[in-house]
This record gives sequence, C-alpha cells and structure tokens, in this order.
Amino acid sequence: MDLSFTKEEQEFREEVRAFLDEKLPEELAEKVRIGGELDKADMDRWHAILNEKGWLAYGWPVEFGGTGWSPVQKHIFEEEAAAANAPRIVPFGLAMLGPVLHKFGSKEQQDEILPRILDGSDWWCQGYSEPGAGSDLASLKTRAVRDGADYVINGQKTWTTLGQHANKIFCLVRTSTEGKPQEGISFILVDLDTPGIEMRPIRLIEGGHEVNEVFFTDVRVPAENLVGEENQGWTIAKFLLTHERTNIAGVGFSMKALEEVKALARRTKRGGKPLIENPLFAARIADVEIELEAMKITNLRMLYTAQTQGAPGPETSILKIKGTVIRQALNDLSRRALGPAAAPFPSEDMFGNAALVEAGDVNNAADYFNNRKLSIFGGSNEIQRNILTKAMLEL
Amino acid sequence: MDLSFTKEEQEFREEVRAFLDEKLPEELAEKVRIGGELDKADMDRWHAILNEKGWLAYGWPVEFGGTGWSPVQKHIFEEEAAAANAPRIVPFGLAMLGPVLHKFGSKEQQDEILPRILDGSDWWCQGYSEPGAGSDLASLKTRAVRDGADYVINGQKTWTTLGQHANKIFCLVRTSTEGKPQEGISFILVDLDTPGIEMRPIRLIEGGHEVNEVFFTDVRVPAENLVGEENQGWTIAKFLLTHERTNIAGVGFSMKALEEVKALARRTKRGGKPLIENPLFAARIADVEIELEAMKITNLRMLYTAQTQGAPGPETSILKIKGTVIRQALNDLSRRALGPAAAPFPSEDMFGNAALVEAGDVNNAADYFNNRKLSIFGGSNEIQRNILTKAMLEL
Amino acid sequence: MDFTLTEDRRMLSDSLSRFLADKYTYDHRAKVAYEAPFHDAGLWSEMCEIGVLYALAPEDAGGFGGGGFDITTVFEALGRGLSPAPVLGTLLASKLLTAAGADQSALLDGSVRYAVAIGELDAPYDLDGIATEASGGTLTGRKSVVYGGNDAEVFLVAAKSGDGLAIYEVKASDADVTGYGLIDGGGAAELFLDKTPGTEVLANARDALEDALDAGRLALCAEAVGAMDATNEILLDYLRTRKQFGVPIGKFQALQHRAVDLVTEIEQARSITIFAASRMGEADQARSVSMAKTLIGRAARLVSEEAIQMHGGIAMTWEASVSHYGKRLVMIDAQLGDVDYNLERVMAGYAA
Amino acid sequence: MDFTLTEDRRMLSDSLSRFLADKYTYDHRAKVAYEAPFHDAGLWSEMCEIGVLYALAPEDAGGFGGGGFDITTVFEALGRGLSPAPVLGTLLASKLLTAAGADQSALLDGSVRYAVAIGELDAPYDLDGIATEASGGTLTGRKSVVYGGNDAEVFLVAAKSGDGLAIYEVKASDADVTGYGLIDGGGAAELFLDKTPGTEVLANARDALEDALDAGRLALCAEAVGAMDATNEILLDYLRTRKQFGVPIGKFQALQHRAVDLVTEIEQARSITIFAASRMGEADQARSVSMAKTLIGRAARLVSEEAIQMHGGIAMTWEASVSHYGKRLVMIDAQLGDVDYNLERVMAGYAA
Repeated sequence: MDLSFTKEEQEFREEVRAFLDEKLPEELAEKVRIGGELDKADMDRWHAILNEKGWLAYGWPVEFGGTGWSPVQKHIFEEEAAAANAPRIVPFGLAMLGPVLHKFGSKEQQDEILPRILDGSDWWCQGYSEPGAGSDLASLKTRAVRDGADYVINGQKTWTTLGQHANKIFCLVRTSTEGKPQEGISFILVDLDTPGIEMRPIRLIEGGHEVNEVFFTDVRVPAENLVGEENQGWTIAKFLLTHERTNIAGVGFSMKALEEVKALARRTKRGGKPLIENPLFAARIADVEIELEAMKITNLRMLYTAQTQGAPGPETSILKIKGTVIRQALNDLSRRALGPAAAPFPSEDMFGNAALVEAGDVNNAADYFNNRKLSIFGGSNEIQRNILTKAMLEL
Repeated sequence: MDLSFTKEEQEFREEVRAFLDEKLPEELAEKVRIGGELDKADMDRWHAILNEKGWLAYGWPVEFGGTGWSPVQKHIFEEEAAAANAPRIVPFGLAMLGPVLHKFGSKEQQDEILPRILDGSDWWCQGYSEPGAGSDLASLKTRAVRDGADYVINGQKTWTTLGQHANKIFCLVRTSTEGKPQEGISFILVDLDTPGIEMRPIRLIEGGHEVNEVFFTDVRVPAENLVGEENQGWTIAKFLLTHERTNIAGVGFSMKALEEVKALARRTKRGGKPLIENPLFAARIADVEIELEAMKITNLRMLYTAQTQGAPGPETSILKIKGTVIRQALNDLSRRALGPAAAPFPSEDMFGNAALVEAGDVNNAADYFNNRKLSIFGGSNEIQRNILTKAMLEL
Repeated sequence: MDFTLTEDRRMLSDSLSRFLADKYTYDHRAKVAYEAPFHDAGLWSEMCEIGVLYALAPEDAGGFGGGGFDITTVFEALGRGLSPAPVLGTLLASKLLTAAGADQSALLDGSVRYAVAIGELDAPYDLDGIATEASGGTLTGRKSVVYGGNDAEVFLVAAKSGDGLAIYEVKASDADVTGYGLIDGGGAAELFLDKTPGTEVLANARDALEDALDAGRLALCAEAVGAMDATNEILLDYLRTRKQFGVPIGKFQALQHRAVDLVTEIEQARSITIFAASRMGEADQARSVSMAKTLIGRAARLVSEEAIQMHGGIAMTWEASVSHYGKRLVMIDAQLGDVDYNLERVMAGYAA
Repeated sequence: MDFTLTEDRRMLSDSLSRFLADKYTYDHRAKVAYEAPFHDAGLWSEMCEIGVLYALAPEDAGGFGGGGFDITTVFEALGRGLSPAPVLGTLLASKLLTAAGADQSALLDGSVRYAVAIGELDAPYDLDGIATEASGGTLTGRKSVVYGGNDAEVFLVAAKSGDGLAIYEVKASDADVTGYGLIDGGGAAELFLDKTPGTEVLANARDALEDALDAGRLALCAEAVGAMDATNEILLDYLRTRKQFGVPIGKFQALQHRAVDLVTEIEQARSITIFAASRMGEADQARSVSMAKTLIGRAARLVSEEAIQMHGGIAMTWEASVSHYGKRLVMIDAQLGDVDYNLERVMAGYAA
C-alpha cells in the first residue's frame, strides 16, 4: 500500500502546474471559477494553447499526435487543470471521435480528420440520443439508407451538446431493421453544412442553451463517411462507453466546489454568526467532504487498476454514480448557503448594482438545477446500476 | 377540516382511561414500559381483565361478544392502551381467527370456538409462512389430503409467533395442485395435541424466543375443521391481509418510544453535557418527531376514511411502511443514546450490581435488532410497495 | 373529526383552480412568470374577484377567512397551478395590517399591491438579525429578496426602533427598488432605504411579525403540497406512457418503489400541513409550523429531484412542465426559513 | 502508487484468514462468542503464534509492524472472520506501552491478556469527561464497557492525575471486575476501582491516549470493511439462490439497485480506511481517522440493515450468519466514538 506518486510522476505534476501557471489566461480561469458561460472563442483559445504545447490530445497515442501519457499522467493533468480552473476540453472530437477513429477508422479517415480536430478546423458534436431512445439507445430510429455512393439520412437526434458551435456531427444511425435492434446500427460522420439538416436550440431548465435538437431530412452523405463496417455501430458505441472513464468521478471539480462551499459558508451569516459555525450546516459539509475524500481514493484505486491491468472494469460505474451524487450535494449546499439570494434568475442583477451575491460567489440555484443533468446524461445512474448489477454483482 | 374528537368520543376516551387507571396491574405496565418479556400468565391475566369488562374482543361485532366499536373508538382504545403501557392483545385468536370465523365460519364453528377465545380456553397461533414461502405465500407446500372423514397434513410451517403458548393453530394448506397456485389453498384449524405435530423454537437475532417452526407428519384432522370451502383459503388470507389495519402504524408505541428517547438523551451525557443539548443528536430526534407528528395525522386521515367509507383502502400500506420506519428510527436513537452501554447481551448484569443502564432504561441494542422484524414480518415493506404500485399508483 | 373542506372553502378552491387552469395555461405561465412583472398583472384583479385575498383576512378585518385552513386552501390551489402571482406578500401584509388594526380594504380588493420586507442579506430568516433602522420618520437599510417587491406599490418594512422592532409603510415611489425575476418564476426586489420616509404602522411588532411569518410558512407548505400533487401526477403519467426497452418505464420495479416512496412523503407532507393549519392561533403555532416547514423542505426537494431523475433528460428542458414544478419545489425551502432554521426551532424546546 | 499489500502483510492476512476459517467455523464462533469468556481462550495462543499481535507493534517495541496498514491488515481479516477474540484491547495496550517505552513482550506473545480502560458511563468517548482519579498510588472510579475486560489479567487505566491524565497498570485480581457478553459477541467488563492499587505507566498521557484511540478507531474501520465484504458475499449468494414468485429474488430490480448501492458504500468504506491508514503518524491523523470512522459508522449500519431487510425473515434468526455480521456491523459504531462524535471532530476544523 502506497498512496504516493513516483518521483517521475511528481516531476510531471510540477511540469503541468508550471505550464498552467504560465499559459492559462487569467480571464478564462476566472470565468470558469465563477461558473460563467464560456463562449466558442474561449474554448477555441484554450484548445489552441494546449495544442501548441502538444497536450490537447492528452488521451491519444503518440502516433496520432497525442501525448501517449499513462493513466496516472492523464489523471494528474486533469487534477491540476481542474485545480487551476482551466476550461474543460470539449470532449466530442478529442475524447470521443478521436479514439473511435484510432480503433475503427480507415487510414484515410485518420489522416484527414484527426489533424483537423487538433488544429481546431473542425468542431464535432454528437448525434446519439433520440426523443424515443434515451437510456434505450438500441431503439434508435434515425434511418440511413444506401443510395448509390451515398447514404440518405432521415430522422431526429437530440441532446446534442454545444452543437451550436459545431460544423460536424458523428451519428449512430439505423442501417438495418433485421435481427436484434443493436445489430442494425452504424456509425457515420456528417458535415453539418449538408442540405436537409436543421439544428434547433433546446432551452434548459435553468434557462441556458447547451444542447440542441438536430433534424435530418433526406440528408445525403458519402458512403465513405461510414466508420468501421456497416452495422458495426453498436460495437463502436459500447467501445466509447467504456473508454476514457478515468475522469468520470469529477473529483477535481468537486474539490473546487467544496472549497467554494466553505468560503461561502464562512462569509454568509445566520443568526448573527458565520453559517459555517452552525453545527447542522457544518455537519452537512463534513458529510460531503468525507464522501469526497473517500471518492478520491476510490478514483485512485480504479486508476491503479487501469494503469496496471490495462483497462478499467465495469466498477468505474461506481465513480459515475457516487461522483455525480457528491457534486450535486455540493451544489445543493451552495444553494442552501446563499438562501433566498440563490433564487434570482441569472442576470446582471446578480452581480450589478443591487448585488445579491458577491462577484466571486458561484454555484447559485441555476448551477444546482443545471447539474441535475450529471446523474441523467452520459448513461443515467439507473443505467449504471443496471450495468453494475450484471457485470459486478452477477445477479 | 376538524381534527378534534366529538364529545361522545372524548367521553369514551375518559371511560377507557379510567378503566386502564383502575384495572391495568402496575407490575404489568412496568414490565411493558421497560421492554421486559411478558410470559403466558401475564398475557392471560390481561386478557381476563379485558374480557371481564367486555372489551377483549374490541374489534368484534356485538353479536359475537364484541364491543361493536366504531373505527374511531377502536383507535382511541388502542391509543390509550399504548399510552398506559398495557400489554398488546395477542392477535391470533382475537384479531385474526375471530374475524375469519365471523365471515367464513360455520354456525357450529362460531358457537364452539369464539367463546373459548374470549375466556382464554384456547390460545391460537398461526401457520401461514413456510421456509420456501415467505413473501410469496401462494407457493406454500404443506399438503392436506382428504382421507375419509379427515384431512392428512404433511409439511412445515415457520415464524409461528408465540406458538409455545398455544394449544391450537390455524393453517393455510395446499388441498389442490390444479390451476394457479392460489387456487388450491385451504384454511384449516388444527389441535396442537394431534399426534404428528412437533413445535421447535427459533432463536431470534437478539437471542429471544418468540417464534417457532411447526412440523406436520401425517397429522389427521377432521374435515369439519375446514373453514369456508375447500380451496377458498386464498380468499380468506387476502381478507385477513386487508382487515384490521387501523393499528398498523403503531403510532401509540412510537409515541412512547419517543418519550423514552428524550428521557434517555436528557440523562445521558456526552462531552460533559446532556446528550439532548448536542445539536446533531437533537436534530436526529426532531427529524423523527416531525415524521411521527405527520404520521399521527396520516393515521387519523385513514381512520376517517374507514369510519366514513366503511373500509380502509390499499393506502394503509403507507402506514405500515412509514410506521415501521419511524419505530425503527426511534430504536436506533435509543441505542445511539446509550452508546457502548447498549451493547451488553441482555442479562441480569444489565440491571444488576454492575448496572450499565438504569432500571427504567429501555430500548437497548436488543430491541433495535429485534425490531428489524417490523419491516419484514406481516408483509415486508417491499411487498407493501408492490401493493401500492398496483393499487394506488396503477403502474 | 372531519378531513373534508367546508363547502365555502371547497368552492373557493374549485374557482381558483379553474381560473388558474383556464387563464394560467402552461405556455402562458412559462412566459409571464419569467418576464417583468413576473406574473400576469392583467389577471391579478380577475383573480382577486374570486375572493382569493378576502379569504386570507378575518371578518373583522374586512375579509371572510384568515384561519389556517383558509390559507392552506388558497395556497394549495396556487401551488397546484404553479401560480407566480404575488399572493404571499398579500398574506403577510394582511396579517400585519390586521395586527395593527389598520384599514386593508385596498389590499384585499387587489387595487393596491403590497410587499412585506423583513429579510436581509445577512439575516434572511431571523428577526434578531435585522439591521435596518428607523429614525425620525425615515428608514435606512437594505431589504433583500422581497417577494413581489418588483411589482408592489407599498412596502411594509420591519425595522429596528429603539430596543424593539416596528413596522413602517414605505411607498415604492419613495424608495430605491431593484426588481428581478426568480429562477422558479415570480418576482422579487432589493429595497434600498437611505433616510427614506416611512410611516409607523405598528410599534412593538415582534409578535405580529412572527405571526405573519408563521402564516407565510404555512402558506408555503400548502403551496408545496399542491405543487407536489401536480408533480406526482405528471410523473405517474410519464411512467405509464414513456417507453424504454419496449415497456413503459413504470414497469421497472426500481422506479416503482421510488414512486411509492414519493407518494408516502407527499401524504406525510399533506398531513403535517393539516396539523400546522389546525394549530394556528394556539400556543404551539410556531413549533407546529416549523415542524411542517421542515418536513416540507425535505419532501419537496426529494419529490423534485426524484421526479426530474425519473423523467430523465426531458426534465432538464424548459419545455417540460416538470422542470418548472421541480424548481418551485426546491426553492420554497429558501423562503421564510429553510430546513435547518426550522429544525432548530423545533429542537429549541428539547433542552428544557 | 500501489494498492496491493506487501508480501509480508499478504501472508499474515492469508494465515489469519485461514486460521479463522478453520478454527472459528460459524457454529463454533456462534457458541463461544456468547458464552464466557466470550471467545475461545484455547485458540488465543494459537492465533498469537501466527504473529497477529506482533504485527501491531513496531520493531523497537519488539514487534514487526505497528503501522496503519499493519493494523488494517489484521483487523480486516478479523472482521471478515467475525472473530470475537479480544485483539482490540491488545492493540490499544501495545500503543500505550510503546508510548511509555515499557516492556510488552508478555503482551505480544499472548501470554498475558491486557485490556485498556478509558471510557466511563458518562464519558464513553471523550477523554475530557474522565472522572476516575489517581491518588497516592491508588485509583478510584468506574470504567465502563472495557472491551476484553472480562478476560484480562492486566488493565491499563486512564485516570486524572493532577491537571492531566496518566495511565496506570492495575491487576485484575486487585479490582472489582464484572464481566459480561456483548450482543454482537465478545466480552467486556465493568471495572470498579475503589482505592485500588495502580502503578503509573505513563504520566501526561493525553497524546498517547488519543493516539491509541485513533489506532483503535482505524482498527474498527478495517474490521468493519472485512465484515461488510463478508456480509455482501452472503447477501449476493442469497439473492442468487433464494426464490420467490418463481425467480431468484436477485432478479428483482428494486433489490438489484439497492445491492449496487451497498457495494458502492463498501468501496467508499474501503477507500476511506486506506486513506486513514495512510495518514497514521501524520499531522492530520486524528481528522483522517474520524473521517473514516464517520463514513464507516453510516456504511456499516446501512449494509447491516439492508442485508437483513433483503434476506427477510431468515435474517431475524440466530441461525443465519447474516444476523451475527449484522449485529457486529451496527455495534462497531458504539466503540471508541460514534458517527456524531467523529463528525464533530471533522467539523472542528471548519470554524478557523
């Protein structure tokens, strides 16, 4: 038993820290810290800085322009980036399509697409879910019918995150209705400029615009845009589901959120005293802090498994469940700490003349409501429990 | 909206209170208060006192020697009896077999059996569950085969509460293997003196003896001991399941338990101060007290439905679920309040020379563990949720 | 014992529910609740004509109600209909004006909109922390998140006066008011007072303020019960109709048992609200109301979070009504005392 | 980073586990754990020969371990095997004797059984409340629920000495000892001291006592992890084999999801125990151990209650092993500081 990092890993951490210290723009970090909305330029800017350093594709093998880092190195990078309030790397091209192309893409696809992800020429988004196929992805209905050298796509996708910034989309589509529903699915790449595509914003519970619906009407896509074989889409989808799960616990984000809650509870008053001196509220904080401290180790244990045994197992679903519950609990505490001042609809009034919260205050009610998504999207916690039931408990 | 009782009901409450004040033996009440074990003589004594007053069969119609009380009167009686630390009335003859005979019994069965329940000549126990048929009662396997004027019974029953005091048992037995499993079940009365019956004690988790296993080997029972028709047993079992559910919330017992927890927390010390002044512990008490206050009203609301509409509906399962959770939470608090002193195995040491708890202290760890049964027996809380899913939520 | 509403209250409840269903349709509500003045001002007088406000005041104050069950009747219907109308401020104002023996006809007929300003940034729930001070006919201080304050003509302001607390009437036009919308719909305001003229309405007003706050807390409990009932109906409907893996998701036992737990909590919430309503005006009013608000705070959050979780992604959208009910249910806890504040009021009796 | 046990510890763990599985079979354990001396005294020296006690002391005290992970290795195996042997008292005694620089060879070879008497009826967890006093070479007071005290030859007693706390050695034969069994197996005693002769082992012993208690708390956490693992295995086996309504009950989704929640809590419990073990001897030892004991207190109770509930009636019987694991898991919380006590130690750092 040894929870410490090796000398090389510690040096690597110093290197990451120095880089973030020097290169992460202060205004970006502050925006992230207060939970402000990053626009496309912000995200492009951070991607470009990382790309210049060669660290943008930190999960990719060296041969494709990645870093070739070990699971522990990736973890250290993610931990330090979160601690420094770096923007999250937009995952659709880098963490999702990239690995799919590494494993299933043709040489042509790899050569053409991967560099454009790195240099920011393309912004990819995801076309997986449909209104009738959420947790039950296999029941998706969007059809792609072969017609000469093309596929013709008809249907609707939804929950397409940051689609408003994208010029490309990768989709799961139905190419066959034979056999089991899973067997007739393919993975295909689509240019969003293609005629017949309409993207509509979805307004979220707290009023923000993060996700979109995408409608396909007779959209013609060249057959060479297929990734892997026709009807191999389910295999690719499952590959993605188990890939890159080291950061799903979101420990770094929760650690930041815990610090914010404590700061807020030190400044907020109840009954004439700082809220943090109220035993009931302090106990609420302590409860979550203890869970988070445990989660850090649970995360490291699974990282160690990935490092020593190649791939993390289904038990990483535990990270998803508990990790999201912890982050949501912290959002809940921030909202409680602010009391009625958490309630104003996000607007200038919050930080303006009639400031209800100080400019540095974060995690108001809007964040709490928005982050209910954490336990729903990316495979709901119910789906994770189903996975664990089969794979870990063997029930 | 009016939560008060009528003048007649209040007068009735005074009458009950006066009776308990005068007739409930002090030593019985004290035994009940400290959670001591009542022996057969104790229970028989209390039954006789009630019978003399004509209140033993307080749930029976007048024509069978009962009180004919309204649901509200029954509730008042139960509430006052719990508050006075009266022993619970042993339910097997009075609350279970009695109503079954009222509805399904022959004139002869009614005339012969009911008076012997009232005067204490018979102590009935219950033969429902089997090792392989707990929640899934319909799968029971104990066979009763018709042979001339008799049924011959073979099989095993379990969880027979207080069977060690009984001379009679009513059983659900399989009389047919045709059709659905529910359709081949009958309800039959058995004299425990009949050759071929063996009763063995089951030692419970905390070490006590409350329940038993009963083994039947070629036990011959006269056919006239059948209640109702052959294969009508499931109907009778279901009738019993929904009958007499007004007291399932156990509100009176929880109210007593809450008072005990508070008394204990006032006397027990932590950090040099009474435990009740510790905000974390006080909050634990308050949480349960609030739930109990709500449960009192929920109970009255369902009582009101029973009073005005004849019978309580499936929503009474809510009383079972929440009522048991509350009582178990109170047991948990008593155990916590005592700390390490709750741990000694029940023995004389607990109240003897090296007394760890004062003679009046109750609800130690043994009670906590024993009362885990509340959410399991009598239709587990999972079964109650299944019932509510169908009958109330219509899912 | 009688758990039915009186004929009068049943009629009021029906009228108000029908009014909200007809006039505050889901689409209409979703629009007006989030744009100034954060309710439909044009419908205010129409709603008042039903008698909603008169039901909140006793007869000798010009109303025809004012009891615990009058309050719960009105607010349960408002909650079921997810109304953003600023009725809570009216209730508090009526309680204060009644205590002061002041005329409140313009309040009750709906012609003048009042808001009550008690909480402050550093003292959102407790009267002891009030820093706003009265001196020589003027008030100085800041009142925060004054419900309905964005659209009020008159404020009743709680302020320190000598050793005690008093209530002052302040005209909106005399004060610096910054209105804004709330995340769960409806409006509020920051009220900045800087030697702002105020007329004393009631001196030694601590008891009257606590009483008004208790009434407000009870109202919020009833509103939550109404909103929980509506949320539960939406959820059950969704569980019956939404299919995944070829069956309605309501067939999955894990969801079934969670749905059962929700109705259990809702019935407990209904019960404790009835209990608190029955104790209004009694010696244990404060404790009973705090019991109710504590249980409601927990139950409403649970119902919100579970209804959203069981809906899945669709509940994360503005378009889904469950998201708006969900927001309201959670935010009710932050009004007039949250779970911890009320739990401490319940615990306060233990030490003795 | 390395989450595997060293070879030495793995061997010790295997030997101890094998010993318990062979010698403390379920039936044997169920018998001896509840009858004086509440463990199998005949097996004590056999267990000591494995090196279990030496693993609890550092080399310069005559042992070959004494670190956080030595403690967790031993106690996790004891927990998995549901051992009633009084090893906790040995651990505490070893810590105190090490701090005193006293010879502990008779303790570590198992030839003399020690018990450590710290808690009192009115101060079960905190050192500040100790009322037992030392004066002129004698001790007066009462020590309550002294684990293993029923079968100890020597007591190490914490008592007030002037302004501070000191540790005294008291012979069992000199004191009034009432032993008894515990509901979850194993024994304890009330120790009545009335001008009972005692030899000072260590003066100014507060830090040493806190350190020993921290070690004890860590040990209890590890014991709980072992017992939770065993309970979970018993539960999963039952869910796979017990049939109701024609299918194994493990096919019911409501139970599946609850079983998943249990393994999640168990993994978190394992993690926080590893964390606490890694912090032994560091500045944040006390806080880390209290974090672990808090989480363990909650998790162990949840695992106990849920495993019992999902077993149904059979878990209510003495015959079922899950009932004995369930009792142990719940009662661990009451040893050396419960959830609330430890939570307050964690919170204590916040005010600063």
